[in-house]
This record gives sequence, C-alpha cells and structure tokens, in this order.
Amino acid sequence: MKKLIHLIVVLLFVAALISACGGKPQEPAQPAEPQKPAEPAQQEKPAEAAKPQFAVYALNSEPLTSWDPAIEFSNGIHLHNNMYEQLVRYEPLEKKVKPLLAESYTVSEDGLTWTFKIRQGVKFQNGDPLTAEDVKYSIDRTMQIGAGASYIWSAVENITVKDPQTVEFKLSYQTPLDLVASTGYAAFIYSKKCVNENNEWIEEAKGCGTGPYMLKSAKWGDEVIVEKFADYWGGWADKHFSTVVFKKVAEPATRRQMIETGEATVAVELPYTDVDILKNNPNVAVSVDPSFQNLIGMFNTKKPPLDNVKVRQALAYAFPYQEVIDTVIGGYGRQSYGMVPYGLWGWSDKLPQYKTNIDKAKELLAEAGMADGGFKLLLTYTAGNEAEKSAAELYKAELAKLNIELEIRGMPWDSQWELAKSTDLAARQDIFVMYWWPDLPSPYSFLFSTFHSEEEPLFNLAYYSNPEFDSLIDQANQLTATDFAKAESMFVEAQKILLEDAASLFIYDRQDIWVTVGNLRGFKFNPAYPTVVFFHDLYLE
Amino acid sequence: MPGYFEIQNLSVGFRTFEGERRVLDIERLVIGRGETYGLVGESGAGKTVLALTILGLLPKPAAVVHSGSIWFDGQDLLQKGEKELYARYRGKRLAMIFQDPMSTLNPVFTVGQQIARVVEKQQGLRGAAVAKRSLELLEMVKLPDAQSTLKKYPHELSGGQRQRVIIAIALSCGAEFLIADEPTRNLDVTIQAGILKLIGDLQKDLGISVLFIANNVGLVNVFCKNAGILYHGKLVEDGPSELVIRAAKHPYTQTLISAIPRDKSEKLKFASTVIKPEAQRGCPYYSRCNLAESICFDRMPMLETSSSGQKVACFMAEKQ
Amino acid sequence: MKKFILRRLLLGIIVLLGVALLTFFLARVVPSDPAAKWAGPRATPEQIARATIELGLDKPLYVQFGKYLLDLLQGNLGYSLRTRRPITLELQESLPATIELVLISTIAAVFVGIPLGVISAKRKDQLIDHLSRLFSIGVVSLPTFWIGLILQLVFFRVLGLFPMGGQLSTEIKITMDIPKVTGFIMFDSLVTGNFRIFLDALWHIVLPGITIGMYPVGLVARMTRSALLEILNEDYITAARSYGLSERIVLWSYALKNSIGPTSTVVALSIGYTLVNTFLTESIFTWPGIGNYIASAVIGLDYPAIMGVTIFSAFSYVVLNLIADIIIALDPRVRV
Amino acid sequence: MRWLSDFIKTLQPTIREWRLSFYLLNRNWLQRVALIVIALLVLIAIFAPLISPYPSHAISATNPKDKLLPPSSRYLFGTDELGRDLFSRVIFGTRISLQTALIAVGLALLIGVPLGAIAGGLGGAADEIIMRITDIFLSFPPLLLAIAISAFLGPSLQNAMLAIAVSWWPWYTRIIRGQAVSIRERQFVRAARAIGTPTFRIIFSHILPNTMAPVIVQASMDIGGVILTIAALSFLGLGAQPPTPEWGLLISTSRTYFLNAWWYSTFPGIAIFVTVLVFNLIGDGVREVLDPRTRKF
Repeated sequence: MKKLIHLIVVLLFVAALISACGGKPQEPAQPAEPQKPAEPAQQEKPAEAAKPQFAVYALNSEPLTSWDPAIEFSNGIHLHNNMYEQLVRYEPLEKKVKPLLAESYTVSEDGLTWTFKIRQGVKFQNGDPLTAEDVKYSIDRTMQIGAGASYIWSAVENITVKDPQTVEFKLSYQTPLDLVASTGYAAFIYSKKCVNENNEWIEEAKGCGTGPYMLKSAKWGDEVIVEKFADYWGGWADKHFSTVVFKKVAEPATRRQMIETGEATVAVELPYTDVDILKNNPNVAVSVDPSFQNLIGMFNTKKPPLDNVKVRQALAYAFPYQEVIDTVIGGYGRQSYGMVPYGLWGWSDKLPQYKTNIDKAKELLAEAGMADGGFKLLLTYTAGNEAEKSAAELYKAELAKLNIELEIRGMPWDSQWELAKSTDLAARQDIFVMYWWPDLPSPYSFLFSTFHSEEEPLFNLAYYSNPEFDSLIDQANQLTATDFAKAESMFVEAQKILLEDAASLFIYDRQDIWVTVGNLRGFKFNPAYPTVVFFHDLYLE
Repeated sequence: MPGYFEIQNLSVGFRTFEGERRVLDIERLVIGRGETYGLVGESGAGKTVLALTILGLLPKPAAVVHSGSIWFDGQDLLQKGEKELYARYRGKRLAMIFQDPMSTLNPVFTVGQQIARVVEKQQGLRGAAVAKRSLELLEMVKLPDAQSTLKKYPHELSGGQRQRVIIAIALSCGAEFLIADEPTRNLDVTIQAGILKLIGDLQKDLGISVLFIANNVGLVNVFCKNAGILYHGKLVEDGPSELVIRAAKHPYTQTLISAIPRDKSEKLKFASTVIKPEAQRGCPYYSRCNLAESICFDRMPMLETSSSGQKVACFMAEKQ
Repeated sequence: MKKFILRRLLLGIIVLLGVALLTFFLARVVPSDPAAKWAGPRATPEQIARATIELGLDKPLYVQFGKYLLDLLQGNLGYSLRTRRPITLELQESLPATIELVLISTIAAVFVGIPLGVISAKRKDQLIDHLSRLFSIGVVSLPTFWIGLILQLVFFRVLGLFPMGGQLSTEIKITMDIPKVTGFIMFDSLVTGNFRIFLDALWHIVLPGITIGMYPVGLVARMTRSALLEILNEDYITAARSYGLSERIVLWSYALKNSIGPTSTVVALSIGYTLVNTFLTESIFTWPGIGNYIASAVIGLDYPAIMGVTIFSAFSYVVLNLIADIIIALDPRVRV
Repeated sequence: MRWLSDFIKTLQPTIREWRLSFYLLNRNWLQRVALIVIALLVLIAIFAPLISPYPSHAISATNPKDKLLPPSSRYLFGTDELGRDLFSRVIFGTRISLQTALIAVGLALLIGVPLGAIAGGLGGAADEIIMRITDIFLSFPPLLLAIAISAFLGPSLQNAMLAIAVSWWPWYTRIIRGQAVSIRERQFVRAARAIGTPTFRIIFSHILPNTMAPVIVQASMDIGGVILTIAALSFLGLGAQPPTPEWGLLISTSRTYFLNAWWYSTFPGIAIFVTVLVFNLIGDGVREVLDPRTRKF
C-alpha cells in the first residue's frame, strides 16, 4: 500500500512538472508566441517589438531533393525560386513573360535566334556581378548535365556571349524560348563558384544565386533556413521577412494546426475539408486561385478492354465528375474541358465534356459487346494523395453499377510510374491517375509529354499514339512565337481529338487553396510556378 | 496437552486443473524436545510439502491446508498469521536446510552477504559485529578458511562447503527446531558422512530438535531416535527407529527396507498419480501391495499401535 | 568464458553477414531499375547505360555483393537514389533526434517498467497484478501510430498542453543559437546552460516520448514480472524466506538482483522495438529522425536508403543483443 | 476409419494442450473475459454482413452527401470523408484483420514447421544451417523486415501477408526444432528408425505430429501481434488498398481529418487495440501456463 502511495505521489509530481512546462493551457489557438515556461516568457516581452520578421513555409515533403539548381526537378522548386532567378518570369494574368534577370529580349524573324539583354547592377549573393558569361555558363552546364528538367532547352543549339550584358541563343527549331527561360526548374542562373572541379555542386554552398534569399542553414530532409541577401537588386523594405524557414511537415493536420497557431506563415496541400472551417477563422486567410494543375486518369489505350474506344468512352461517361469535385476538393475546381487547364491559353469551353451518364455508358458498353461488364480494371494513383484516392473510390462505386470491378492501388510515385513503364505489358495498369502541372506555361507542355507518341513510354501513360495529333501539336508549338492565335486554335483542335478518342479521363482543373496567416499581405500566387511562394513580395501587417 | 512438536490430523491439498490432489494426510506425528525424528518416503511422498507447511511457506493459492494443527511449544503454527510466523518463528525458532545445496544459495551474492543479511535481520547486529558473528558461524560448521569463504560466491564452493554454509545460515539465530530436508541427497557419499556428522554434533551441542527427512532408511536408522514412513502423504508407520526399521510391520516399509530405493527417475511418479475420490476411500498402497485384501480397498487403515510397539496403518500388519 | 564470448562474437559476425546478404538480395530482386532512377526522368538510354556502370550494376552479382560488403565495412551504405547523397551522412544527420527519443523511452522502460513488474510479481494473481498486467499488456497492444494521434487530439487539440510536433519551437530555432556539442539538443542545451532551449526541447519530446515509450514500458514490465516469478520459484528464495527474511528484502534485493540478466536482455530487445516504432510515429510528430527518413525513402522508393536503414537497424539490434549477452556472460555470478 | 482414429491420435497432444490451456486460462477472470471477446470477434467477423447496417459501405459504395458526420444513432461511429458508415467499415475490418492474420500465420507455419522438423529431425549440418538462417532472420528488429520486404515487393495486402510470413517463420522453426530434438531420442522414434523407416518419413509422420501442439498454441496467440503488424504496414501505405476497410488503412486515412473528426481515428484504433489486447492477454496467459517453470499446479 505504501508503495502505491509513493507511486501516486511521484505521478502527481510528474504531472505537476508537466503542466508547469505547459504554459497557457486554455489557449490552444493562440497565434505566434509558442507556449513557453512562464518565466522566460515574461523576460522576453520587452524584446518583442524588435522581433525580426520571419516566415515559415510548411511543406508536405522535404524542402529539396538536390542542392544543384541544374538538377533539382522536384520539391526544391519552393526554395530555389527564392534563392535563384531566371532570365524572365511568366505572368499568368497578362499571359506573357516579364523581365527578370534579362531587361529585355528579342527574337529573330525566323524564330531561331533569341537575344537577351542582361540587367545592369545585379549581384550574386557572394558579391560577384552578374554577367552574360554566367548566363551562358549556367544554361550550358544545365544542358550538359542533362538531368532534371534540362530537356526544356532541347531546341538550343548554342549560346554565345555577345557582350558582358548580352547573350544570344541559337535554336535548331522554333520554340517559344521566352517561356522556356521562365520555367520554375532548370532555368536558373547561378554562380560557377558553387561548382567544384568535377562539375558537381558543392553541398550547401552559399551565395550562389541572385535571388532575394540566401542559404543560412539546413537540416537535410527536414528544413532549410534562408536569410535575406541585403544587396538584392530588387531592394528591401523593413517590413519584409528577413528569415524564411522551409519546413517539412508531413501531416496535413499538423500543417493546418501550424497555420492556426501562427507557427507557420504559409502551408501547402491542406485537406479541402478544412478550408471551410479555416475560412471562418479570423487568424487565417484563405485565398482561392486557379492553378495549372489538373487531375487526369489516363486510359491504357493498348490493353483490352480499354483498347476499344467505345469502352473508354463508356468509362468516361461513368465518371462522377461533379460528385468528385464537390466531395474531394470541396467544390474548389471545375470539370476540365480537355487537357489544358483553366487559366492557361489553349483552354476552351467550346470543347465537349463528358457528363456523368450511366445509361449512356451502358449503351456504349453494349455497343462494344460488353453489355454486362464483368471485367476487372486496375487503377493506380500516387499513394498519400488523398484527392486521388477519394476520386478513385468514388469512381469504383460508379463502375460497380456497370458490373466493372475497379482495383485501386495506391503506390509511391516511382512504383506507380515504373509499373506503367513495365516491359510486361499485361502487368501495366488500366487507368493511371495523376496530377499534371506544367514545366513551362504552354499547352504544349500539357499535350506533348502526355499524349505525343513515344517509343518508350515516359509520361504518355495512355500509350496513346495518333500521328494526326502529334503533327498538330508540333506545328502549333512552332507557331507559338510567331502566330499565337493560330497556335492556340490548333491546340484546341488537338484536344478535341483526344476527347473523341477518350484517351484519358479529364477530371478537374483544380483551384489552389492558399492558407496563410491572416495578416499576411502581398500574397499573389503564380500558377506557372506551382506551390512556389515568392517571399520577397510578402510582409506581415 | 500436545507435545513439544506435534502434528494432528493435518490434511493438505493442491489444486490442479484435473481436480484437487490430496498430498498430505497425517493423523499424528510427535517430536520431543531435543529429539531427532527421521521421516522416510519416496520422492514425492509429501516430505517437502510437510516441511514447507510447518514453516508456512506453501505456495499459495495452489496449496490448501484443509484441517489439522501443528503444535510447536504450545502454539498451533497453523493458526498463526504470516506476520507472526515471520516475526517470531521463521529463522528464529524454526529453521530449515533444503535438499539441494546447489540451488539454495543465491548465486549473485557472496556467502558473507547472505549470512550478514540474516544475521542483521534476526539479531539486529551491525557493522563489525556482523562480520564477527559470520565468522563464528562458519567456524561452527567447521568450514576451513572461513575468512576467505565469506568473500566467495556460491559457485566457487563445493557442494559440501555450500551445505555447511547453509547450515550455518539456518542455525545462525539460535533456532531450536531444525528441519533437514534430505540434506545429503545431492552430495557425494564421502561428503555425506561429514555433513551428517555435523548435523548430529550440532544437534547434541545446541540441544535442538531435528526433523530429519530422508529417502533412505539406512540414514535414519543410525541417526534418529524415532522414525516415520510416509507414503502418498500418509504416515503409514511411526515409532522408535529400531522398531520401524528392524521389525517393520507395514508392507511398504518392508519393501523400502528390502530394496532401498535409489531410482531418482521415479521422482515425479506421484505427481502424475491422481487420487480420485473413490480411491481415497481405501489404503493408498492398495494397488502396489501384495498382501491387499478387499478391506484395504474399501476402508482407510488408521495408525494403530502394533504388537511390537510402533504404530502402523495397515489392516494386514498383524496377519503376516 | 572466453570460448563463450568468442563463439558469440563469431555467431554475431555470421549473422551480420547474413543480414547484409538478405538486404542485398531483397534490393536486387526488386523489379525496378536503379540506374534509370539514378539517371533521372527523360534520361537517354546512353545516360542509363552510364549510370549502370557508375553504380556497378553491370558486374556479376557476387562482385556487386563483394563490393557492397567492402563498402559496408568502411561504413559506406551507398548513395540515395533521390538525393544522390551518401546514405551514411543522411543517417548521421537524422540519428540524434531518434536516439534522443529512444533513450527517453528506454529510461522510461527501466524506471517505470521494472517497478511495475516487481509489484506485479509480488502480488501475483491479486487485483493489482491484474491491473498492472492489463496495463502492461495494454500498452504493448496499442497501435503506436494510433496512440500518437490520440495523444495529439487530447493533449494538443483539447487541452493545449503540448505542441503537436517538432523538436523545438521555430522561434527558438531562429532567434537563439542552438548549441552543437554532441548533436543531441537536450543534452547540448543542458551542458551549455541553455535552459530555455532545454525546456522547449523537453516540452516537445513529451508526447512523442510517451508514444514511443509505452511499448518498452509494457514489455519490460512483463518480462520483469515473469523473470521474477521464475526466480521466486527458486529454492534460494524459499530458503531466504525460511531464514525469516522479509518479503521486501527477498523481492527487491534478492530476486531483483537475480533478474538483472533477463531484464537487461529485454531492455536491449526493447531498444530494437523502439527503433522500429519510430518509423511509425516520427512523421506524425514531425520529428526529424530516422523514422521520418525511412518514411520518405519508402514513399520515394529509394531502395538504397531503405536498405541502409534496414541494415543499420539490424546491425544495431544485433550488436545490442551481443553486448547484453556478453555483459551477462562476463558476470560470473549471473551465469550459473 | 483407421485414418480417422490415427488422425485423432496425432491430434491428441494438441487437444490436451488446448484443454489444459483453456482450463488454466479460464481460471483467471481477465483471461475469461478475453476468451469471450475473442469469441465475439470471430462471430462479428463471420456475421459482418448481417451486423453492419450498411454492408455496401464496406465494399465499394460511397455516400458523399453524408461525409464526416459525427457519431449518431444513424451512424454509430460517424462517417468518413466519403460519407461511408464507419461502424460498418470497422465491423468488416474485423473480418479482414482476422482473415489476413490467419493466412499470414498459416504461411509462416507452412515455412517454419517443416524447416524446424528437418533441423531437429536430421540434426548435423542441416540443423546448423537452418538454425543460423533463423538467427539471421531474427536479428532484424520485429516489423523492420516486414517493412523492408513489403516496401520492396510493392504495396498490397497479399504482399503484406507474405512479408509477415517471411519475417515470422523462424519463431516456429525454433519451437519445432527444440521439440523435435527431444522427440528424436524417444523410444518410438528409435523403434521406427530401427525397422528402417526412411528419415523423412520419420520426421513427417512421427516427429512432426508430436511437436505440433505447442507451436499451434503459440501461433494462435501470435495473431494479436500479426494483426498489429498488418495494421502498421497498412498505416505506412504498404498494406491494404482503398477502399478496403482495413483498420490500419482507416487510421492512416483519418490522419488528414482527425483533428476535426475525432471519431474517424478513434474507433478503428479502439478496434485494433481491443483485438490485439485480448489475443495478447491470452497469449501471455498461455506462455505462463506452458512454461513448466511458472506453470501452476
């Protein structure tokens, strides 16, 4: 008995200790100022006015996968776009590129020579001035390494430095190089001092970019802290953030919580179910912007029964579009009109849409000689993506009505992709669900990678092959720089072919939900740079 | 008025999953002050259970004492609570030596530590007095080089040395009643004699009573004034040792004497024999007895004084 | 004695070799092309061929295995396919956070689990034994990943007592210099006298610590109980009782010391369990440790990284067990 | 009918072991409750379609208009993000968990038992090799090997079962081997050998039947741990696939919503907890009664 009492006393003591450390127990939603032991917090107070402004960006996965801006083709987009800059930047509202490191650029009549004039007085974070040499060096090296998104430069034959502020690109075929130069990957200009003699990037090298923020410290796979580069050519105001933390917070619930408590300034990928609740929270600002991301479900056009266009059409009719939009993304999106997302040129509401119609689907199945279904389909999606998962589950319920059994398999992206490229054709999936977003803001980026014939499948995971479609988009791309209107109408035409062939489910064009702390100002999302936040534009009120 | 040590109608059972098993059923057993009493029986006859019952160390709740009393110096031990047994009897007035010296000493403490702990507790000694007393004890049991033995761990000692240490601990606090549970069972024959002599000498020197448990009639004969034979938990013959052994009346005792059992592999024989209620009616030796008649199956024989003087529980004892 | 240790060491080495072979085999039977992944998307066939040579995948399997072993001996676990960084380095970076958690839970296992086991053994089959048994079996039956969520729900969402995740508050991290002596935040801040950081770290480790600690507490309590019960059946315990020693001495001093052997084995075992449990919980608590690392490796199909973590955990598990065995063997008193 | 009596004879040790275990377990109230709960769980698994109010919610149907509703009389455990009745899904989850655990343990037995019998029955080099292999497998922390294997095999419930079997069999090999070694020297085996019965016959018709009892008891008590492992794999995305109402997967999905929908994580977690707990309680009791040293009279 005595021992029990001892035990209880110890437990009580521990409990007291714990609650003493807990601070303000009643105010879980208090923003900023994380709870701390009572005493130090009081000492802190006078200093609060001079508190440096810092921002925390809560990401859903690691901040970057490579330090090398020539290679990084993944999460690092968030970080690199704040540390490095491109020659130009795409402005979605005006649908054209704006000068950035290049003051201006010209293109020759034949569209094969592009000349960029470099901005005066730009400095690298290590103090070196930016010259045309650096531009040539960066793009040449990126192309030479040939990793990541470097393929965007494939039209470039050579780069010549005309004078310290002028650089010229010679192309082997027509392509809108200004769009290429604006991309969020593989178009950065960086200092050669950050590359070692083996042409490898020096890990955690500092001062390599011209952007507003420079690397301060990093914990690989977890967080990267950047601080302001005082000599940034774009200038600084006091209100700007002097420090930005890019932090991996894998759990959506935790990201949401961090925004609510003010621990995070911006968060990505919050569940749509939370958005309506967050909208009513005065400490949180929610903005809804069109994004260039759309959800598609590519049909395996080479494998029975989906090699039959009637069956594909039937499956397209069976998809519960509205239900998915309402349930999965809380209505923050619209049904796609083809592959090009809303807001990007090449989008058109003149294109036909498949509307959910089970009777029509049954008819088409009957026409295909499969009136009572009875077959099994395999759908793969990227594990961890709640929206894809829920959409697949809703689709499964509809297909069950057609007596079609849908097997849903959530896989890590790499396995999903590998299965799709499997040499065992029978093992490949029937429906490949994924989000697609542009590497450059052009319909060509949406249509070429995904549906242009490929010898070995890469991203054309519908295995779609149609020479008519191929030539249409190739021509349209070449016309982009010279005859924009013609190009746009040809892209629309091409999508019509896809729709008639029902090469894929075009599910929805998503709107991006940006959830930030309530007093954040200057926030403007640029869909050409998905999930990138340009922190130099932002400040707290 | 019961004797100095007297067991009356003791009945102990063990609960098993196939029903309760009666393991001890003793009508009467008396040991006088300063006497040595030899209790003989096969392995599993209930000898150790009896020893543990006296000390109140039966495993609970598996074991149940149904009835009876164990009188010790005018007090019924079975009526004493755990507290009183602990405070006044165990180690103080009653002590026990276990059969296996190998497992009776705690392997992780030195001999000195183990003696000291008991001495400190029972005699309230501290510091140098403890060391002095420990030495005395080891000298009492005639351990050579007592000083260095104190610092040794049990595994560094031989079986005989260990048993001496155990005896020293058991008698460290002036116990007047010693239960020696087959103290030489696991020892070499050459060492056995030494230990037995030690116990005998101590008994005489200290004037204590000893309940000497053995599976060997021979030992009892030389060593004990009185002797009893335990079969299946039942005392089947009881009396002066020369009578019990020279002029055994019970058929089981006779078998024991004629073929002194040495087979250790028989150890668990009893444990696997279930005494069913209907079998309990008759003599437990019925099935093995070649003198058995129908009465032996129907009724339980009671201890009765036989013609030659000892008590025997057998209907056939006088008919031979 | 020497023979025993030698034999045990030799066995340990054989086992470690087997572990290496098994992980190697696992990673090689995977229907996937590491070279293609290494070369990146849109790699040309030439680039993939180059990567194949670079990664040594063109050599026969036994040569690859030999090279793999040699690398292992030098502490080189290969390169992550995703980040192209040395896996050893990445493990080094994420290890301290995990060790901190594992240590906390092991301490809990020892200081809560053992007394609980003793009490339970002492009061065997009584109410308190049933309760403590229910508790200790209960905590080992709890899905770790679930209890983490529930703790967050109760202590963060409802009560607001503890933070939801992370190792330190962001503000502390940015505004204060985090001392770096050993890489263990709590230890470093304590020895450098940074109590604010220490308290902040302590406050952050409570929920993940409880989550991770439950399993070893239960395990150790159970094992202590059964080891003790076994020991309490020994003759020397009955003998000790017959000498009139009190139950308190018999249990806490006599029997507990005898149970050190089995108990330390179980503590070593529980460290292995705990390490793996961090795989399930670190991501919930945004804890920047090895569990978080393997979670991303699994998502990114980073086979060398998965292999690296696997082999590292297995190695430490084997070594811990080896140490426990040898310690027990070295103490002559325990080996009887 | 000889085969029948033979069969029963081979089962006898198992039956006795079971009877004994059952008796000893049934004596303790905690264990008695656990036994009852296990029986209930089995019944729930068998009659899941009859018990659950919305059986279609556990298969493919969705009901988005009722998404994320708190528990009510209509939806006892509330609903999930697609409006499905969590009560029905948890009920069906019982079936999935018990089924997959049984299969996984069965597979592990299938690998482990013959190997153990061979190791114990043959002895010598075969024994040494097999036992070193089990050492290797057992030197992975539990769960780690299962994680690694299913990560390499790709996510599916089948692969998870396989992964568990592959990481679990050595335990059974060890038990069987220990038994086999002692049985090998028994009279009837010697007799069989003396009349020239081939070694493998001896192993499989004499040794194996006599070693099965403890391993089967052990295996049935491992089910709790296996259920927990499956749930953990599913939680990591390496096990069951949606819309399978597997408990671990339910909890994994609920992570996104649980701060606003406490019921979503809570109930599947309680289901896992209770199931694993009752199996572990029994397992713990069995370990105690099977261990001769702690066995009560």
